[in-house]
Amino acid sequence: MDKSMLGDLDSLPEEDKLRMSAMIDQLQIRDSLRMYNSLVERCFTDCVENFRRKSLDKQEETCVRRCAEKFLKHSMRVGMRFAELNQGAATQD
Amino acid sequence: MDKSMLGDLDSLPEEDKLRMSAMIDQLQIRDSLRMYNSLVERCFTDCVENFRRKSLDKQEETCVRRCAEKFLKHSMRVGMRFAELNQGAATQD
Amino acid sequence: MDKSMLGDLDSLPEEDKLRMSAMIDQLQIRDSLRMYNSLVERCFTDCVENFRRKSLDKQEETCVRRCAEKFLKHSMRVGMRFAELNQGAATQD
Amino acid sequence: MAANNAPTELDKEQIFGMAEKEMEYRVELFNKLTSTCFNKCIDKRYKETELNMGENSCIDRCVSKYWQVTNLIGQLLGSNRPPM
Amino acid sequence: MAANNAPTELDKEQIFGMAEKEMEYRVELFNKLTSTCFNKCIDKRYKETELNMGENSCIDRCVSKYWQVTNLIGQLLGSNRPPM
Amino acid sequence: MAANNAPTELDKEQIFGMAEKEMEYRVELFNKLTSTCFNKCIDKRYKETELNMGENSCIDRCVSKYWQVTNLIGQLLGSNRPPM
Repeated sequence: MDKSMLGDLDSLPEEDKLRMSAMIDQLQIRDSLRMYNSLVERCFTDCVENFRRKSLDKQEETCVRRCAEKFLKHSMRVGMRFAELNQGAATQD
Repeated sequence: MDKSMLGDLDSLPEEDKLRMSAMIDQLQIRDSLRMYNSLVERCFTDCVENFRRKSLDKQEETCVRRCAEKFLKHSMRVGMRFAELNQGAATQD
Repeated sequence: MDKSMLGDLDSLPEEDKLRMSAMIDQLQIRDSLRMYNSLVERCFTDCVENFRRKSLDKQEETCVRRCAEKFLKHSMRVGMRFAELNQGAATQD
Repeated sequence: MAANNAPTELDKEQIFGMAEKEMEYRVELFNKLTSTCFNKCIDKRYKETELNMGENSCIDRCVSKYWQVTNLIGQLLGSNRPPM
Repeated sequence: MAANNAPTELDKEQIFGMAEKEMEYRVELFNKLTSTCFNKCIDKRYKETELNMGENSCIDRCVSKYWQVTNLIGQLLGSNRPPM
Repeated sequence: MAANNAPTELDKEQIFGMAEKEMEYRVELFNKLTSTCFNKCIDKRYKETELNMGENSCIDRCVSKYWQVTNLIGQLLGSNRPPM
């Protein structure tokens, strides 16, 4: 998630700005780790169906790669559209 | 969620009471924001099926309104029943 | 979740070790409570289908017991396999 | 060494942390219960705004059964305190 | 008694806590939106790595409609501020 | 100005915060793995209390494959550290 979406820090005193910025960093770290976990869960669930072996076969691996890349591209596009809507809402105020 | 469900603060010293009460406020804020997010996700998933246009049509809007109102009424009823069971459990102690 | 999976505290100074250990305790408490909630949700969803009465019938109760026990055994087995893989990854470093 | 029964700073953090986890648990229990019973009892076509009689009695029974399952699994997990 | 307008330590914690909850809300909104629109728009057979034209326009409309639903339900909940 | 290499209060908070997020990540990984493999491997009719042989070997393979998917996606995301 783009940091700029999380708010405008310019109006704060220096000390609070530092603390707020540290908080945002922590939220972003947590968010990327959660995203990683969700992506694994999603692509595993969609792509791995048989448990006759303990290693991924070629087809499953291809599916997982495409799933992950597609999700990342999707997520980027959603982020762009979402930012546009946010900007529209902000200028309406 | 009703604040009274979260526990009895009377037995605490004044300073801890304040802190506990602030903690409960924070949990309630987080809970309402999460509830808002879940309600949107649920009603969107149940009501919006076609993506031939970028605006909600009349039927989708009606569906979303009913979904949200129904969920809120449901949630209130669950809260009442839940509180009764809690009270029963408390007096059994 | 086994505490040893959460990391090695030996290299830290005493004070930080205490704090880290308290943090791990808190995470474990939260995790067990969440596990409890998820287990109830899962077994309820899988086992309780009819709402003609307000009490569980014998069949539902048996189903819930088996579901919970099976989940716990499953979870223990996953934990063992997971620990093996972790150990393998750690010794590769 | 003299015994010291006053809670240390860290002890106090533990107690507040514990209380916080317990409250988070209650909130999550309520939310899962609400969501699960909505899925079990409510007609997803959303033809009306009001809960009808069938839905209302389904909700009451669903909450009651969910509560029983919570207690049952609580016993299995070896906790002898009530779920709340 | 003299009025004291300086925020106390606890007030300040409240303000930071509030800001934190608000940001968590935005992150969660974005994640639910992303996941919901992925489920609605993306072909799960994963035959290719690129998003095709149909998927792309579905995503744009999905985000737009999700936004509208967020505003609509925000109004119903009596909040008169925008969802972000 | 003299260089000061001792970590400041805020730095320390960052380090603890980072460690906490990392642990939350591991707990969540374990929980998602457990839940996903339960869905893939376990017969939901719950006719018995024990895991049968088919379920047991399914679980072992499921954990192994889940681990591989975690590593595979970790590489795609450009992280070159192992998932744990």
